[in-house]
Amino acid sequence: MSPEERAFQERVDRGEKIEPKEWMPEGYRKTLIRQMGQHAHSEIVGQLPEGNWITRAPTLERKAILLAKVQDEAGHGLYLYSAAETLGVSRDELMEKLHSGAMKYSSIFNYPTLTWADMGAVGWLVDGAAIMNQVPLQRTSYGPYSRAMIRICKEESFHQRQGYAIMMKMAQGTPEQKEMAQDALNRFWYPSLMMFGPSDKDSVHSAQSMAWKIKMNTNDELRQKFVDETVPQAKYLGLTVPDETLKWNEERGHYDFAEPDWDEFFEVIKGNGPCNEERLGARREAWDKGAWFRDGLTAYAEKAAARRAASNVAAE
Amino acid sequence: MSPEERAFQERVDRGEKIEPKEWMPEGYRKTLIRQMGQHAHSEIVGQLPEGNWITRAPTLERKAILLAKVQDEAGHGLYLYSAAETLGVSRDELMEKLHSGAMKYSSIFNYPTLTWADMGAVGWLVDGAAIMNQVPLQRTSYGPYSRAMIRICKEESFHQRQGYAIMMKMAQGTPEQKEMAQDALNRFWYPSLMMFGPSDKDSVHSAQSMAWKIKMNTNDELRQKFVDETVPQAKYLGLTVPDETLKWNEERGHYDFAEPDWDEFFEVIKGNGPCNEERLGARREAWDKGAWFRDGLTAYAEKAAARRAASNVAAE
Amino acid sequence: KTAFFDWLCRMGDNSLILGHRISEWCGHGPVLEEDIALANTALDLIGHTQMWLGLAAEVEGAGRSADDLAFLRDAMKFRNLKLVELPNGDMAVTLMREFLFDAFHFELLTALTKSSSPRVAEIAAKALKEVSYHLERSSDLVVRLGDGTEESHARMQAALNKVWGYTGEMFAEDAIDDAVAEAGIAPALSDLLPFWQRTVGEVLEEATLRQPEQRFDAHSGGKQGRHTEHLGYILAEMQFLQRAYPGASW
Amino acid sequence: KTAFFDWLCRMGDNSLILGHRISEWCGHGPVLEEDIALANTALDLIGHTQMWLGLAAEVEGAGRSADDLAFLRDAMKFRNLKLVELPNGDMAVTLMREFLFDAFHFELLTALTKSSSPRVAEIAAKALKEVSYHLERSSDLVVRLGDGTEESHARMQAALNKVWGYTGEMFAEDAIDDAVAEAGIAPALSDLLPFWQRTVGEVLEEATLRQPEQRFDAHSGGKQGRHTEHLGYILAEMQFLQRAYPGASW
Repeated sequence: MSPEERAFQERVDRGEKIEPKEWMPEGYRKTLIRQMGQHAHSEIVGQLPEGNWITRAPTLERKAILLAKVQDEAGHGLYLYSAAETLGVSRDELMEKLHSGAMKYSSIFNYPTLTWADMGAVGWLVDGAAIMNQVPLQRTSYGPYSRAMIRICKEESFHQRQGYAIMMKMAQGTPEQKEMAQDALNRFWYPSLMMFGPSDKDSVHSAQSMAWKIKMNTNDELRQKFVDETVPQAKYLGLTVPDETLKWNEERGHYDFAEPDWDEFFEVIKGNGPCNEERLGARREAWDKGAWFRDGLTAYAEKAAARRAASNVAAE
Repeated sequence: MSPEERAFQERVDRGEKIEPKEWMPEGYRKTLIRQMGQHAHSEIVGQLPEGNWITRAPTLERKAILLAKVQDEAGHGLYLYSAAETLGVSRDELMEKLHSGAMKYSSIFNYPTLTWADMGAVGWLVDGAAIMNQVPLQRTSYGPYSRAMIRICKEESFHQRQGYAIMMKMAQGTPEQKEMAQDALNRFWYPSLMMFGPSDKDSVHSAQSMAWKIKMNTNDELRQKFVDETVPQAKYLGLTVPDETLKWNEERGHYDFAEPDWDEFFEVIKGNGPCNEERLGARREAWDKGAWFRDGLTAYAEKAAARRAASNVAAE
Repeated sequence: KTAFFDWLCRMGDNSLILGHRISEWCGHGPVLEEDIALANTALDLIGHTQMWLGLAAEVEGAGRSADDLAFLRDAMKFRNLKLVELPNGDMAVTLMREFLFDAFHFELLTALTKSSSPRVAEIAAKALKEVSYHLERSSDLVVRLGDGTEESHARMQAALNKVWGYTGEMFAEDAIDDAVAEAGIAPALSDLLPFWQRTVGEVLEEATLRQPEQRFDAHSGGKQGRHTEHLGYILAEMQFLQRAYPGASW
Repeated sequence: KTAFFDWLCRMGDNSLILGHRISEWCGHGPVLEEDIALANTALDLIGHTQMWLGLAAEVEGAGRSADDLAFLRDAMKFRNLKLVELPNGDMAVTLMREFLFDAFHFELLTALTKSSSPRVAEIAAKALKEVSYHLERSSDLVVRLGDGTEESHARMQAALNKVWGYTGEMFAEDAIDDAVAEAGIAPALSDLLPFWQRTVGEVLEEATLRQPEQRFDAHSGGKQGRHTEHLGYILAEMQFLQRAYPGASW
């Protein structure tokens, strides 16, 4: 470790925040860009599965709540891209990497939303898992990232409660609604567990990321915490978690549970999930079809600047 | 009149059919092309207002009937373009004139179909008016046109009965269905009367067309016939024709009725109808988006012909 | 009173259908800021819908709720302008449609803050704050894109030509408009026209766009329940759950 | 018996949803002959739907009709393949999707003419006549467009790549398939695979198209009621009138 690196690590260890202009190891910067970019991409791709039900929301109130949520997600994307930009990478560069497939987004968004109950399940489970990941990141070592996380976490926990409220309505509703609620849980349970990533035993970057406080907990820790919190919630809803092996382990003080199908996980990552093509296709199309719009704004800004300059000259 | 023209007129007067390769006055040819082309265009544009309800037809049976009807209309278009081609104008040329706006289609198709009852009203009134126009044209002087009309009329009267059956169901259905039926009649009554064209007093080409037996009756005659037949049908349905002046005239042996709003007619013809842009836009788009398809088939046909020629040479 | 109910439905249905159309963009905007702004605009409009249709349901007094009005009426009973139900097209159409409506909406709500009905005045005041921002944003974008690249200019001009014939309906008065105007509930729509024309004229000029020569009132009837063919598809989608699961609670 | 009902719904739903998709082309085809052929194909498929769902309703014996099954089930209860609910895309996608299904449909119906259920055999015999023609037509067009211009070739290849991952579901057997196969009602789907592969292989070769390397069974679940996001929109549109006017007669 070079003296600079040592000093850097000591600052991190002391819980100091690293700020944009300060020295940081290249690996730290790169890992952060990857992680924050991926997180930002997830927010904007994450608009799609929920956007899918906005036009079909069953009441005006639910429609408004869902719109507000999707708007928040786009907002989170904006915070995160801005935070990533402090590391010297532009939003357009990151977008380009999303569209080319060079950067990923959370694979959960490659699953379809098939019934209204999925709006509940996504809020409850997917946002729930996201919060589990994000809460510790409020204490992450990189200042802008930490501050973005603080803002985001506040909104996410609101989203999760709204999702749970939808599930409650569905689980206590008509037999058809209850069936949809159970089906949504069946479909989203394992993909939600996958959101924490493979077991740390198989994760290469984890140790370094944890030392840098880019990652605050192991994947398995967070997954266990998620299961421990979610199972009682499911019981309260009167729904059955689709895992026959699920059992409270008195000794461990945790639930024992089945691992998700990691083959499926890697298939989805590779692009073979149910909606990979739709999701990335939708984003690419939005970007391509929006080119004239972005170009138009840029051209106007340039003209306006030129006009201002000219009138300044004239005024002199 | 030249001797040729006189001989031609005598043949027409005797009720002989004129066939494609035979001599005919240029005006006769031109008028026929315009009339048959316009009729053909009407058939294919006419697919759109009804196509609008195929995916929303209320029963499988109704869906099948509507599909069969729209298919028939495309078929009629095909007969008529083929008949027109015997006069030395290609289908593509006619299409091009449709898309450029140089040729028209029946302005009735610029009105929207807003409820399922419109499928009834279109069949009953629009096909009804079309038949009124077409039945006499079975005796028109141009052979291919006459034969096309004979085939078409058979199917159209079938369509009209199906339309009337839909109206019957609606008029005898729930209050909402009855309301839709009445509303459909309200919206389609005057546009149907317009289908016969302005009063003959204002029609320039009529006299010559009638002498040539391209046109068999005056517009006003046909309109009167339509009203006389349709009013009792409306009564039987328990619906009210939206014309307060409508009254049986014992002396004339006909119904007196109000003229449609001819200003509206000319506005629609000019392109300001409710759906002109949608209809023509849909056809243009279909044509433009289909270019690669048509080109592909042509290219294959050429390659296949070349391959056959080559293998013939090889076989010699 | 029937007139008041009908008029409130017009207000609510305009917000609902325009909000629906704009919400179709969610996640598909040309740039992240637009995704946010479009979702926000749709959200505002759905909020207004809740207020207008809520009041409409009260005024009707037949035990229907705002949701019943939104989700259980078929197209013939909808009272929105044809303008707001037009398909989104590209962003140029979406924006131009919104701008032309915003400019009207702003004048209308401004006048409504002085409504003889305190409830109407209250809703209008709330909505006006948001709609002022809508108008600011949409006119700004119309200017920038109109005076942007050649392509953005051409698209904005094409969009303007496309929707222009639907704008006249905003100012077309019928017996219902007359009745609410007489009761002091709402302004005479024709009184708003010069203000709208001025705003639109100024913005289009700055945007280097040409006001179309075609009639601006070619298409109407939406307010009386005679819509375009598009509305039926909107409703089929929007109302599916309420129709498929009658009586369920969400 | 439940298996038989479910299996009949699969047959009927495939026809219904593919028929629906194809009918979306009405009036928008690339050439008049296609308008006719597409409407005709959709018509045939709706006819098959009436027969299959009619029999399903009988077998169920719960007083439901074919129309009830078509118009009053929500997406989770639909049993069609994901392949047939994919959006139409351009004509290349529509055609390729149809060809890959036709080639399967033809083999399936051929086998079903020897079903132990005389009713099934009878329906299959009727449908087979039409489906033979569908296959003839779609394979002919795949060849001509695949071996047409550079653009038509590229489009057909892109279409093939797009839908390929959905074809495996046609041959994926579950307990229901096993049950009807055991009862002699239907063939084992896996037995049809080699025939399908041969037809598809030959046609693609003649069309100068490359069989994709990706898995052909990447996407499944439709037969068990887990669909793509597209089906919900299809049903919202298709079922609107029956949902909005329950109990009405049409």
